[in-house]
Amino acid sequence: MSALGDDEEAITSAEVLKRLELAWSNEKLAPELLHAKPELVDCMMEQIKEMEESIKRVKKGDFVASLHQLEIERIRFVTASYLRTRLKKIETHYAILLDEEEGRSAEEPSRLSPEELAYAKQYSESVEAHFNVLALQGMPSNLRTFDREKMAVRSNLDSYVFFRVLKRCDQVAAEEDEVPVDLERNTQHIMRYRPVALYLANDSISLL
Amino acid sequence: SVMNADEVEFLAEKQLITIIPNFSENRIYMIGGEFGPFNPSLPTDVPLWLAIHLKKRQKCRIKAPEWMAVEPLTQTKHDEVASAVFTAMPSDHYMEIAMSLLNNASDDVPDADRVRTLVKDIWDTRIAKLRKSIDQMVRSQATTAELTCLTVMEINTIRPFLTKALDHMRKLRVHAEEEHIRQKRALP
Amino acid sequence: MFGERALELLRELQRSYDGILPAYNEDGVRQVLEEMRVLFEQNQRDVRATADGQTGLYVGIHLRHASLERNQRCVLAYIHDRMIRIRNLRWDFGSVLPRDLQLCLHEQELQWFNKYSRNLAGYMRSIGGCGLDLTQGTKPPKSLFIEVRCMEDYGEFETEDGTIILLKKNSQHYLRRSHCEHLIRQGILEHLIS
Amino acid sequence: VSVMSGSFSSSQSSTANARYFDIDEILATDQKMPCEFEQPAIGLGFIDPSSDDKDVPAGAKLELPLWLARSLAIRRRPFVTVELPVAYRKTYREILSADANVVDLHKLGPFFYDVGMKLLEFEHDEREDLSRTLLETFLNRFRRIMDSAQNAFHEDTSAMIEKLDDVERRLFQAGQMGVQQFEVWERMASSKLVTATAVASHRKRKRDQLDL
Repeated sequence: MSALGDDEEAITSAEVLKRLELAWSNEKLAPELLHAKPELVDCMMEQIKEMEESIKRVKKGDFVASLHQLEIERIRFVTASYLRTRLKKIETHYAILLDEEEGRSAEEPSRLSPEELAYAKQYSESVEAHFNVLALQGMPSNLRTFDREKMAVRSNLDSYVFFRVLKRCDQVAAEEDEVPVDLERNTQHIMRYRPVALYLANDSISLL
Repeated sequence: SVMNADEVEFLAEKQLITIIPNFSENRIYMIGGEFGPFNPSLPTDVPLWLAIHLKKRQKCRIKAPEWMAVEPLTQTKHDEVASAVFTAMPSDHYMEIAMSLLNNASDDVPDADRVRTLVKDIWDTRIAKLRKSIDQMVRSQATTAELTCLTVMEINTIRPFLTKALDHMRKLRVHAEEEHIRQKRALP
Repeated sequence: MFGERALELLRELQRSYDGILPAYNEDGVRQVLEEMRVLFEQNQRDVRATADGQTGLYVGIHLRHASLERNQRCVLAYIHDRMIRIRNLRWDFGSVLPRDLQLCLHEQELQWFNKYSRNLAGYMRSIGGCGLDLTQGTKPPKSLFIEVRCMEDYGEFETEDGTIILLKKNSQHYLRRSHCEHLIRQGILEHLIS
Repeated sequence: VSVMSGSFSSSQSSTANARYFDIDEILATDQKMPCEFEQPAIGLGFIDPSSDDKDVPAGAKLELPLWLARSLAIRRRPFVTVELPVAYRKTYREILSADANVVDLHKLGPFFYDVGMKLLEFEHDEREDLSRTLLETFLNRFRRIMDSAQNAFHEDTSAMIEKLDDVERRLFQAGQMGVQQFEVWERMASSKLVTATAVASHRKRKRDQLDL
């Protein structure tokens, strides 16, 4: 089956699931919101729907059907956990994410899926209105605005992460003033997130 | 950023394992791959989660991986104790696979009790080693370390602690370095 | 010292660390806002006096301004922390809060809760074109069916295949995991594992 | 006693606003600092409870919270000069470098490191020494925190925990959490679905109320 966009070669649902599981564990372990992969989620949801339709056609209590059902539960879990993890980051860092989204050029991929973007906007609006009604509007005139620059919660890109090298990474420096080293394929390291964020984005490493 | 032990196990449950079914069924087309056909007494490979599910319903025997036996594990343990660095484990998910089989299919694991003890010993040896290397890493104020032979489950038990410790140490270290440079500049 | 009352709001939140919410301290917040009003008005007077030629007021103006910002930060942190807790209530209790918890919320907080709840529901419905309940599936599933014990007299419950069972205190049942997870989360059923 | 005054070249590494809503940071910056007014503060006499004056005269000494001391001292022409709080002075730094493990950092200020790092924003000639003390104190205490966190089920660590500063306590908890979680998993108990946290607290709260 080919569920991904035009420029992607046809890939199997097993491969999509593998990618989704990888995206899940990376998302859980990364200190910032990673780029959205809505095509993976949509594809899996579609697969689940189809599978459930065909399960309905077989006899209740069918043995093979129960195997499919358990697999569906597993995929539901990983999808929900993945989106939950993202949603929590979106709520925490909404101001930064919306600013970034506004300054993004059309060629750059978005960190947020269309649904997440809509949610982030609603969340942002409701949070700032809440601060206004409860406190800011009762404050002196020069302190009445919600100052995003000052108050936004940023991700700590300097926090440490464990990772495995999937494709060799050349010239990585753990700190700016250190001698860069090459990270060989299949090795594992602990390092600050910032210098390897790029390699995570292009799938050269996976977080552990 | 946290991952629970059962989530690490979830990832390990994709590992393929050999079962000997006692039922007949055509090839099954699942979302995550195709498995079977299933014929009595004919071994076939399925993901660990599926193997355990079938085992619980008494639909198969599980063939424990070759490394999961007294002799190879004794050797693994011996090597681990003798080595100053971490040795390579026979599986990246040795702990999850071992516990899963020992807890759900112990009748399919020869010498299950001894296997369990050996796996625990290997784990304990490695965790003690891990603590020692963490202490060295922090003491030497290292900014990175290679941990190639560690498994995810091992990393997971230490992750919240180690990353927090290193985050804190880094803040203190960066301040100390800045102050040192400033002081040097201030001197005539 | 300025800022003391505002700090007290935060200490109050920290003391109640059982994971839920102390009642909104409307009076405390009002007092901080009042302190801010007084600080601000005095500063306006001092700024005018300085413009008229009086000297020596600048230390006070500066000190009061710092105090105003401190008060602002404390009050916003108070509201923010409560907001995060209220958000968590939505994930734990669902869209309807128990009456006594509702009473701990300011009217505006209750409105925010409802708005959050609606936005979240809207988002969950939009996932993958057919919707996915993110408050379910909290742990990796091990089996399709699980053994549960009922913790209270709950009443009738319709199982997956449409049969009605009676959930009585201490009764034990074998149910589809995905169908009763929410009852476990609500403390009505206990998941029994061998 | 070292006197600190203004500095614009303050530390780059602490992004001041990164934790705007962080309650611990707000509590940490309430730490009292001995200050001396360089200029009179007209009409502010009441902030000094020991005096009946209408104004705070130049030369008056009083304790101000860190957030305020910082704002009054870190300027080109400081309004106040600030002394290091006792816990960060030379005497204590020497005790810490002799044996960091015996010191009760919780008593020295529950936010020992966080406050310590903020003191580096002030201009004073003990900065380098202080920054080194902070780092070395942590390096020397680290192993003990790790070991007791990982063995916590087998021995009583409460006396040890009491002497930890806030950051160290979190670290200890994180260490315990990792091990505990693994042990629960090993017993196959972690797949158990449980009551949501707030629901469980709420039930407990109600039960406690009934018991009263």
